[in-house]
Amino acid sequence: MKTKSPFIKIDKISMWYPQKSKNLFMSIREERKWIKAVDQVSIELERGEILGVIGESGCGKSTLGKVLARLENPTNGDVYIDSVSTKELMKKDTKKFRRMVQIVFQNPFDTFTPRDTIEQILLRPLKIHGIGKTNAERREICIKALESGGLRPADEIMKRYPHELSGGQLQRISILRSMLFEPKFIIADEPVSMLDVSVRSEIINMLLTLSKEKNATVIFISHDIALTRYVSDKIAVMYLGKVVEYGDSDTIINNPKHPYTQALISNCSSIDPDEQREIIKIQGEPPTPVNPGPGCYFASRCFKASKECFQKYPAATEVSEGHIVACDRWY
Amino acid sequence: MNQLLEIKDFSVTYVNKSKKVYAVKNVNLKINKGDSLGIVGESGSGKSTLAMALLRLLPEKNTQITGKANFIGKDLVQLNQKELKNIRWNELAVVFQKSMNALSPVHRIGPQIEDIYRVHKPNASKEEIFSRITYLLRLVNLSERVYTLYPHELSGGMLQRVSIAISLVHNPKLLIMDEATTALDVVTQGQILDEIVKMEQTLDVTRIMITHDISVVAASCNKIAVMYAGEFMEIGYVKDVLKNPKHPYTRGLLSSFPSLKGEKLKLTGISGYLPNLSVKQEGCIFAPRCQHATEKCKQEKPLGVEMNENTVWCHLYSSGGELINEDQKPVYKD
Amino acid sequence: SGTSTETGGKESKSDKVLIVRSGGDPMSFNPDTIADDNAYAIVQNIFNRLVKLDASKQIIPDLAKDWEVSDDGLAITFHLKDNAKWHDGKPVTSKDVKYTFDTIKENKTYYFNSRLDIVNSIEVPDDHTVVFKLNDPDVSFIADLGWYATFILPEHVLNNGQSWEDNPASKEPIGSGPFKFSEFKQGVNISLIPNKDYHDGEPKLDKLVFSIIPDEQTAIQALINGEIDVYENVPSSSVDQMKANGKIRMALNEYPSPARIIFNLKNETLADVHLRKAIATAINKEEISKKVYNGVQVPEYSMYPSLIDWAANTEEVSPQFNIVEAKKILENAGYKKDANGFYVTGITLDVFEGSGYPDMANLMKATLAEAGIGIELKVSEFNAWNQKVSVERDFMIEMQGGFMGPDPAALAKRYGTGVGSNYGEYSNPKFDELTAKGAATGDQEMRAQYYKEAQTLLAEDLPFVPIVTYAGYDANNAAYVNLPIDGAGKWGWQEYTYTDIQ
Amino acid sequence: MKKYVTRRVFMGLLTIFVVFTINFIIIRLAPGDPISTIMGKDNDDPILRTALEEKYGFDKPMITQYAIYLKNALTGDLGISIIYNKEVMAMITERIVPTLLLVLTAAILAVIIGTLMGMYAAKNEGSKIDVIFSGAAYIFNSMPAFWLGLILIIIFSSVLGLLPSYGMINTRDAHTGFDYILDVIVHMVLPVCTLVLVEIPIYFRIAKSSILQVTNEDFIVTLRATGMSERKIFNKYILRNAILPTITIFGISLAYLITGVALIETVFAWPGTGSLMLTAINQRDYPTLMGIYLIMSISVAVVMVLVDIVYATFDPRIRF
Amino acid sequence: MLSVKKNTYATFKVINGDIQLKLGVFGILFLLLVGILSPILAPLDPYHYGQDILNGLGVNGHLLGTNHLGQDVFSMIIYGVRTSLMVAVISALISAVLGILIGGIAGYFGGKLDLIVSECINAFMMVPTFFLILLVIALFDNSITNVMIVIGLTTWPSNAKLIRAQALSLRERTFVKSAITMGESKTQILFKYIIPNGIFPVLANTTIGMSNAILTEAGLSFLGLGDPNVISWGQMIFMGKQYITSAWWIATFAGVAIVLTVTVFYLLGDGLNHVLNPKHSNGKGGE
Ligand SMILES: Nc1ncnc2c1ncn2[C@@H]1O[C@H](COP(=O)(O)OP(=O)(O)OP(=O)(O)O)[C@@H](O)[C@H]1O
Ligand SMILES: Nc1ncnc2c1ncn2[C@@H]1O[C@H](COP(=O)(O)OP(=O)(O)OP(=O)(O)O)[C@@H](O)[C@H]1O
Ligand SMILES: [Mg+2]
Ligand SMILES: [Mg+2]
Repeated sequence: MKTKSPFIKIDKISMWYPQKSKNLFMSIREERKWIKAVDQVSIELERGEILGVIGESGCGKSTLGKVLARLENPTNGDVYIDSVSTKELMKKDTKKFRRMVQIVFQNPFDTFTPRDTIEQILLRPLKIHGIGKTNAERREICIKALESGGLRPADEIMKRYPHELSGGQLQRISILRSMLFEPKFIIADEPVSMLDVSVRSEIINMLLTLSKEKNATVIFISHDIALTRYVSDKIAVMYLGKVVEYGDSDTIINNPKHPYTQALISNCSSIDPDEQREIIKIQGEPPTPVNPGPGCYFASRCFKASKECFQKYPAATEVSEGHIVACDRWY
Repeated sequence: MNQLLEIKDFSVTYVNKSKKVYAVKNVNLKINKGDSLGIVGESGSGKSTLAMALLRLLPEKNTQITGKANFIGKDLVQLNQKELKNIRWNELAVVFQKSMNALSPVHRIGPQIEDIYRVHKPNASKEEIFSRITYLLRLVNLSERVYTLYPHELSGGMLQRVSIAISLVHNPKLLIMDEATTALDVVTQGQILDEIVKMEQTLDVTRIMITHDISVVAASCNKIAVMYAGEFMEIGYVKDVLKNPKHPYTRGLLSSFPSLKGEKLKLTGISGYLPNLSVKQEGCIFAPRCQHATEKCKQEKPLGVEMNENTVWCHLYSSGGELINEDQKPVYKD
Repeated sequence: SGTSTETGGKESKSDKVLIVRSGGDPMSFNPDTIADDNAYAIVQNIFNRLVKLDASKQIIPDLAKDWEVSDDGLAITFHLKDNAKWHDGKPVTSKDVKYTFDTIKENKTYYFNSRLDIVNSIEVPDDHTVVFKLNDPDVSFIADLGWYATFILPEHVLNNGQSWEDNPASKEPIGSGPFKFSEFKQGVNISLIPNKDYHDGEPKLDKLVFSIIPDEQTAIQALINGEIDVYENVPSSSVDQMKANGKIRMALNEYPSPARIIFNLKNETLADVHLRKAIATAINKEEISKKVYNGVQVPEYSMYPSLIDWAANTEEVSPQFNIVEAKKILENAGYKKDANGFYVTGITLDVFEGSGYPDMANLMKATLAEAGIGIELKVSEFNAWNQKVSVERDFMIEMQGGFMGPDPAALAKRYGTGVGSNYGEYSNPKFDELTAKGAATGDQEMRAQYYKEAQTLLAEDLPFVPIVTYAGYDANNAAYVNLPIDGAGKWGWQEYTYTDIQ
Repeated sequence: MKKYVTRRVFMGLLTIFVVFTINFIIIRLAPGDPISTIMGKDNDDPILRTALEEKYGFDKPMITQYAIYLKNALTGDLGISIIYNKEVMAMITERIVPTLLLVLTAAILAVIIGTLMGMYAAKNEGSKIDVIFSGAAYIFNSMPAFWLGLILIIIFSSVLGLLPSYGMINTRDAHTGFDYILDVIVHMVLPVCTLVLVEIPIYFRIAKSSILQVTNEDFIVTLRATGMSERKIFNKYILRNAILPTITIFGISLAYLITGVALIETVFAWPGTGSLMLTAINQRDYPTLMGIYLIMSISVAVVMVLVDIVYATFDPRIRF
Repeated sequence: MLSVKKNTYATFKVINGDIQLKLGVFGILFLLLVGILSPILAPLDPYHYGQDILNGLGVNGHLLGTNHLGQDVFSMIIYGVRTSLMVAVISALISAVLGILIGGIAGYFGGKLDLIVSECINAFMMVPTFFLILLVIALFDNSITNVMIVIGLTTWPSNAKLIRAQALSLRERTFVKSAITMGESKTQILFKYIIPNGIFPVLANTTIGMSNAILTEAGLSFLGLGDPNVISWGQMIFMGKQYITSAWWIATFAGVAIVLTVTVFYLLGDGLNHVLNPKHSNGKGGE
């Protein structure tokens, strides 16, 4: 379609975990069962774009994040950044990959080892990657970064241990540390869900500003659909490891086509008490991602499901420019 | 008036080793029959402490409770164990957040509910209990199949529903739900909230909903109380408070929630961090983070200012409820 | 009657039951396959030998009423008692004797087998006469017939094509002794009942029980509590306490088995006789005797156990304790003190656990250190020690005990050139010659002469140093009389035929 | 559940096999052999030694010996004791009964008494009795059992003369029938007391701490909120949940006891496997040693597996 | 008033909670001191065989009497501290290092390796250890070094199990994940993040292991399998056993010394567990 290859190309990436068999010996005989945490996800992103990923708990959002950051090796598929295969890159130059791709985690209280001071925590990665020549130089870099993030007085904060700082401060440090590498691709996995509501906005705004500054591409994973809409340009809706709908964030929120997206958004309450809620009920609990299929994974809970839905996984359809739905009955 | 619960000058202090934590400080609150009150506040603001103290479930050895809590003519603070036993579950029931641990893992669900039912109706027949429970289970959208299952065989959403059903076995007058839907995902939460609202209409219970998510309150309550660092900032009808928040804290809080639809407004939030609850602080507790704070705010605790049926604890307003200084109209800088 | 049927229910209190402590389970009830200390006390009461040892470890008649040695020393003739019967009523004849020793001679794995190498043939002129034809003269052979694994076994029971070990008859032994086998409870006890037809008269007891109590302390408690009656060789530490107990009769029982240290003469350091002499001089035997054995086992200086007094040389003996002298010996021999005041270091002493040996070794280590001789102790469990010392011969000095009676011929078996038990590999042709002469002579005085001379050689060469004698008190319930210990010259050691309640 | 049990049994078998092999190697590598014992203390005849080695097959390569032994063991034939010339299996069966009698009685008494004490202490946490119990638990937990046994013998047997000091039955008066049982019980008192005293603290502590822990669980708070009586909460909910760690500990300590009781058996001259083992070690009675070890491993594995299964029936979360 | 009573109760509980650790720490310090200062504290050389045999308490200036060889019991008890501490520390060290490495590697690297190792650990947990130790010590050399090594080699599984569980949960912790994204290597992570953060339960377990080591050594000595070249309490009991009625002090005080020492280690272990148990350190981040 497009002539120019996209900046980031997630190409049919899958992460299947073997169903845990606790027995070494029996696992050999048993038929392998797979938890398809992420199943053939393909997304293309441009430089500086922000993609929001939403979906129920357990649908594979975090796994997708981990696979993209190569914290887990995907079972299948690859990611290309500027047409460079990250799989190859990982093999050849792991450190370079690490500098290119960074991830911000959900729980700031747990992002740093409790035994080191912030200074040690910040200096280590710089040393590993050979940024700055002397420790003094590296310290300078860190102090500058902290102050730019509003953490003042920086050298006082550097002396503290993680547990002596608040969640908001820690999350800022976490983001700032990731930015030290000037990454091209940032994955933010629910970066504010553990934080007090009142400090969330500042963190979000900081993340947005920094990534704009560095022109980095961001994947923003969240439970909070309203927040995702606020943050992102594009939204991908996941269900049991599959992306079921993808498009501009406003399109997805205002005009969802996939029955699951429709249910999700209708169930999402707003702070506006006047808003008329008309929730779409879907039956049952989300099934486990153990050997799902063969039909549409959502079919068993879908209010629109027909017989065919149970037989073949629906193909992705572009219903309007850049709005893709994996449903045969989206109309 | 059909007042159900009135809390006056209610304080809860944790005494741990040499350290004291003033978790709830001199709060006042009234709840009428049929109300559904949402208490919102950030983590650590004392919401759960308040609820647990009302239920008298805090370990007596390291907590101090003072003040009054009149509940259907009795002061919950002063009740002895026997009186408490009679009130519990019959009149006052609770649903906790951690539904995963809300039931004994080694007993089947049905017998556990039967035991709870028999606490107040020791002679109830099995059939009677069974019919009551299946009725309640259906009310929260569960099949009677769960009766014979163990807790670990249910999902979080189902357990939460079971907990809700259990809380209703004796038709309590007041039901406290502490973060009862927080751990659930959007779809399940939406559905359960919907079920709660409907069920309430059938069963006629008064409900206190504790949460940090204002949208939950917006969707399921008619009144809201905003709590900050152990104190109430603002109490009133959901419609008034959310549409027209008076307290600077409430405003800041609301501006931290982006809206799902409509215009994308810039999120602002509140700068600064929660105060240390181990230190007793003079003046308005929010003053250190408040951009309108005056010297007075730092020295004097604000008294509740009644406006219509809402109450605001803020020095910005006169006792009549007007802004004392129009310039100080709480707006937030961009 | 005669089989081992219980009388049912509780036995009447008036029954005379004697309970003897046993240190462990017997390995087998066939007394001739292996040498087993735990079984030894028991089988002596079930079987007879040609001759036996009395409480003073002298040879006395058993099945043989008398015996004679031919002039050339190549034939020994035993005359059997004619009224001896097996427990099943059949008479004991010389054929049984021949069968027994012939079988042992055929089986290399039987304990007495190699000792029978000296026997050319066994002849039975009549039912009550046995003649051993020897290849070489050896009078000590008679004494050996009174030791382990020489019990006469019934041919008519055992000669059924099966080996003794696998023979079911070995599990329920039939002997000719004063008691019959009744019951064996593994780990608990062995019960014997009296043989009413015993040729030396019916035993006085109604029941003889060997109760298995491995732990010494427990056994002492049991004796004090009256739960057992006989405890042979009580630990010396309890002697005083038991002597003070009116219900217990204590009797000293001595054995010709002195504790000794043996030098490995293949070791360069120890090949020097001066060093050996110095070591021998620096051992405080008095202290050891007093502290470790409470004075029960007394210092031994003779190179042959002084208990066998006719054969022991009490003039030419191992040196007296004298630290100054020991140092002088070393100085004179050219040894030099090192910085810590030691003339010699790095000598190891291998000791096995038990019998107070580690204590003894510790005391020796202390006095040797005073004399400037550095010793390191190596204590192992007996079997490991045995492997190291006797099989691998990997030691410098070792400490051991071991029976050296009742005949001084034992000297040759311990220190003769190339002999199996000569761990230190001592070799002195003169000594070999003297002991050979001693064995070939029937005349006791002559023999004493030869052996005393041999001991003089030992005292000079010091291939070993005797430390203390072996003796122990037998603690017995005072209510019983005619216990084995009382039988010197009259009945066998560990034999209960005449035991009775006062 | 079935799968679970199979898995556990399989693991148990594997363990036994591995342990068995290690054991074979250790025993065979050790210096000394049974031949010395058979030959007697004062015998060093090399011809006799070779003859005996041939007879028992020790001249064969170790691998061959192992293979032969393994093959026989699989068919239930543990061989014949070299020293006692008796079926190892028969010897062990004879001895294992007293050991089990001692161990099981002690373990069951200890678990009951200890748990009751723990329950009491947990209910009255911080009370004088709790402090006394806890203090005593530390002391007895730290006590070498053999030492305690000695002290008990001195007090109750020597000084007071109340109880027999050794063995399982009175040798002098051989009892039968009911008297026999009574006699055995009297003899069991001291060894059982020793074991019980050192085992109680284990159950006391685990019971107390798990009760205290369960008491803080959310579901207990919920049950309190329903107004259910503390008694019922305790008896039905706290206990049932708090018993789980006790089951596990019971298994572990029972397994430990089965093998660790050797010391006590020595002190009290108890005719069990422990003393048999010690003698077998000293005499290097290979078949007996291997047999005991095998049987012990099997007993331990069986206990562990049984306990796991019991645990699974108590805890529905285990069944998968 | 009511609250006063509550207050004292709370204080009592806290002290009760801490008192174990306090007693444990002071106890260990005391033992260490005694161990270091043995030559100064002991009135006599315990390896000296004096003329006073089986003296009673206080006789001839022997505070706790003498044994049959004329050694001063009090001095022996004092020197015995060294042996006990040495056995405790070295065997626990071996056990801890082995356990931490094996468990840490298995837990952190996971996968098939972990399956194999954890099955091995499970199997090892089923091994009757005392029996094994006894066997090895009886059959091979019973030097104190061997005793320590064998105890260490047979007790690591519990440590491995603990650290493996820690590693399993730590490797899912955010700070480990974030260390990976910072480009740290696997070994760096194992030694910098996993082991230091997961070591506390092992520490507490190790003190318990130390008490068990002391008891095991005593048990071996009691069976006559102790090292005669050093003075140990277990051996004193073994030796004193034959004098238990006539010279009760030999075995009795050694037994008391064992009980006290082992108790101190238990107290320390419990105290550590107590303090490290998250349930006791309430209060969220911040403050
Ligand atoms: N290491 C793993 N091994 C096996 N299964 C896993 C593993 N990690 C994740 N899963 C499974 O993969 C699925 C997706 O998990 P994931 O954490 O990505 O969900 P999520 O969308 O991030 O959920 P949440 O919103 O709760 O964070 C889940 O069913 C989970 O159980
Ligand atoms: N047992 C306790 N001892 C001491 N302080 C406590 C205890 N429990 C809670 N606190 C403190 O009391 C304050 C109020 O806690 P509480 O749990 O009531 O807050 P919350 O509003 O329910 O928060 P969340 O939204 O996180 O549930 C917090 O600062 C907390 O740290
Ligand atoms: Mg996630
Ligand atoms: Mg809460």
